Amino acid sequence: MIILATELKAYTEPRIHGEAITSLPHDLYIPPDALEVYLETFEGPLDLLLYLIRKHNLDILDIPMAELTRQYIGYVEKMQAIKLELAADYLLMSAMLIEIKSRMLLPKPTELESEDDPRAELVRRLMEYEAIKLAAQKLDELPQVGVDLMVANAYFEKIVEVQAAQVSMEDLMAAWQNVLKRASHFAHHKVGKAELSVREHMSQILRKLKAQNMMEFSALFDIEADGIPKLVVCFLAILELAREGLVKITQQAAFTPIYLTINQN
Amino acid sequence: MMESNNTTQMKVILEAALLTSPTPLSLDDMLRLFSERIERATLRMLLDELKQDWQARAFNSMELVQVASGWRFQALPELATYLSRLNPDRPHRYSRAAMETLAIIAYRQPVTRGDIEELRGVAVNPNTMRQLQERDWIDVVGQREVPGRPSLYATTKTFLDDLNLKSLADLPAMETFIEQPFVEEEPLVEDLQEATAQVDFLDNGETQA
Amino acid sequence: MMESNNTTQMKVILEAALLTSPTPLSLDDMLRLFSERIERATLRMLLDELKQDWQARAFNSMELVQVASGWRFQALPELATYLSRLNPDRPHRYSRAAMETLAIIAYRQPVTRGDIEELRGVAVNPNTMRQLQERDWIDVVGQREVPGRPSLYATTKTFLDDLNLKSLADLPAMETFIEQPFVEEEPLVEDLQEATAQVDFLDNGETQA
Repeated sequence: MIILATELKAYTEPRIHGEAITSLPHDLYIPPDALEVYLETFEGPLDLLLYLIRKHNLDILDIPMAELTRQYIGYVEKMQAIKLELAADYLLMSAMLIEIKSRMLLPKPTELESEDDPRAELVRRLMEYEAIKLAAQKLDELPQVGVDLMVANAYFEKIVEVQAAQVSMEDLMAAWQNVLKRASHFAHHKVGKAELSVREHMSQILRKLKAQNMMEFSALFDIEADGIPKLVVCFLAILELAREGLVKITQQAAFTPIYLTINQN
Repeated sequence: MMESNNTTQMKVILEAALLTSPTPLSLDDMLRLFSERIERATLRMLLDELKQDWQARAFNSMELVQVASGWRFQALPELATYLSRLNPDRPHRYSRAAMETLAIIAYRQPVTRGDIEELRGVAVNPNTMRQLQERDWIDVVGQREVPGRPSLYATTKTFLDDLNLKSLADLPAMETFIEQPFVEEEPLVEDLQEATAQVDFLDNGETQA
Repeated sequence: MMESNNTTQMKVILEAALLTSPTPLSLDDMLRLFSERIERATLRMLLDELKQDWQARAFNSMELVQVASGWRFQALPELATYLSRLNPDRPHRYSRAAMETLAIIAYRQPVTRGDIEELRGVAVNPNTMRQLQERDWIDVVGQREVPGRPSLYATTKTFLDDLNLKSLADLPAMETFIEQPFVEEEPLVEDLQEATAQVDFLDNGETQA
């Protein structure tokens, strides 16, 4: 149990070879065999820098330059085999620190403005990162639905209201095209708008005859309302109905009214 | 915060658990809510009380019921109609057979079932015809005077309304035969219309044409 | 069966809908509950009444709250301890890396992966992004018009709902450094002095090595 407690502590305080990182790493040098520890403990070089600044009051600029450079190169050489893509972030940071350092070593023009401080960019990044890090902690502390917030989810008997299928013109056309394709080997048709009108009138006339049993021929035409094309269509429909044997056309004598009935034979 | 050491507090916890659980809670589930040991009899009594509390509400929406796998709150049956409006079922689609049958009736009306079968090459499912009739998209307009007097089907006004058509003539013309052995020149009404138009045109005194 | 023609009945229907819906209900959702036309103002008034009715209960378990995508009933926070005993395998909390990524997207949205990497100083794990997208907490809202057209990420309404927030403005305030990491503003002259000393040091080192 004691061991467990120590291990838990080690998880929060990074340890290398069982030794807590307290003074480490003054020179920002991470021994390659400890790299894994760093990668797991810190969320990246910014995080590591923040840790060193906050916990150990590290002055990141008080680093022996020659030593850092030498270690940096050795580091790259030893790192070939390890998680290079992750370590690259650390290397980039080292390079950035070296750049800052070297720029500070250069003699500066006399009219140097404060924002030209080579450290300004690093400070900005550190501040922004720390703000995000704190925000992430606060976000994590918010109650989460399903974890510490339970939402109402009672039951109700769903009434299945069968909704009528929606049919679009495209659906209908596609279906008709299918029928035509399959029927093409034994029939041929030319279906135009006009023929459709005739067939529609055939249905209408049949409906009327069904309701009234017998109708006078002239009653099927509305000469006032229908234009000539429609009257012609209506007439064609009657002829078609007669041809298909669906209606019977009768006339008692010449010039007497013509009657239409549904063919009952 | 409250201790679950008296029945009122236990009822509050039970109510919250039952209202937030997506599945019914068994007695064993509910016993797990409390750190203290509770008799199942006590729990049953509390559930009965809770049930009655809700029944006694002046304007109530939910009831506590026992189902096979445990207890749950459910909306009163008379509210189901309203609640179902929140997530209406997606309208289902007609089968290919139904769509083809409908198309044949629309383009070839009036037709018998035999006509449809001949065109589609397969028997027509009576359910399909019933389905379309129940929708009030097709109806019987007569019988063909042949042996058996088969019903003649046609599309209705409702069909035209539902497809937003003024008349069947608004249906797209289909002359799509992949191969036509020969093209029969049938006199079409369109031709007649044109002819009449031509006559009118001439009557108007345009002698130039 | 009841007609929803008075406010009491409407409140009953609203209560049932809100207690049974696993997701928050928007005003538009709730308007769909009623066949009659209802003003949004009326609906808001009813919701306020309902909220107060529940607050006024002698022994209450749930509260009506408004979150980003609408209204919902949720168990009072103090009951969470009890309710959490029901399902020990609750959704786990995210890793620090995931939470930092989420925080950047939440506070700086819309952002690209490059922006996140720049801010955190490390490469973004694609699994982290996928995890957050699968939870429906973030999604792609567009592309930045730069070479490569990288995706722009933003947080979703579900993210706000799940964290019990009405809008992004309700996110905890961002804190910046209370104290600067480099406290002392070094005068230019000292810098120069230090620099010269450093150069000496370096020169010594270089020649030795």
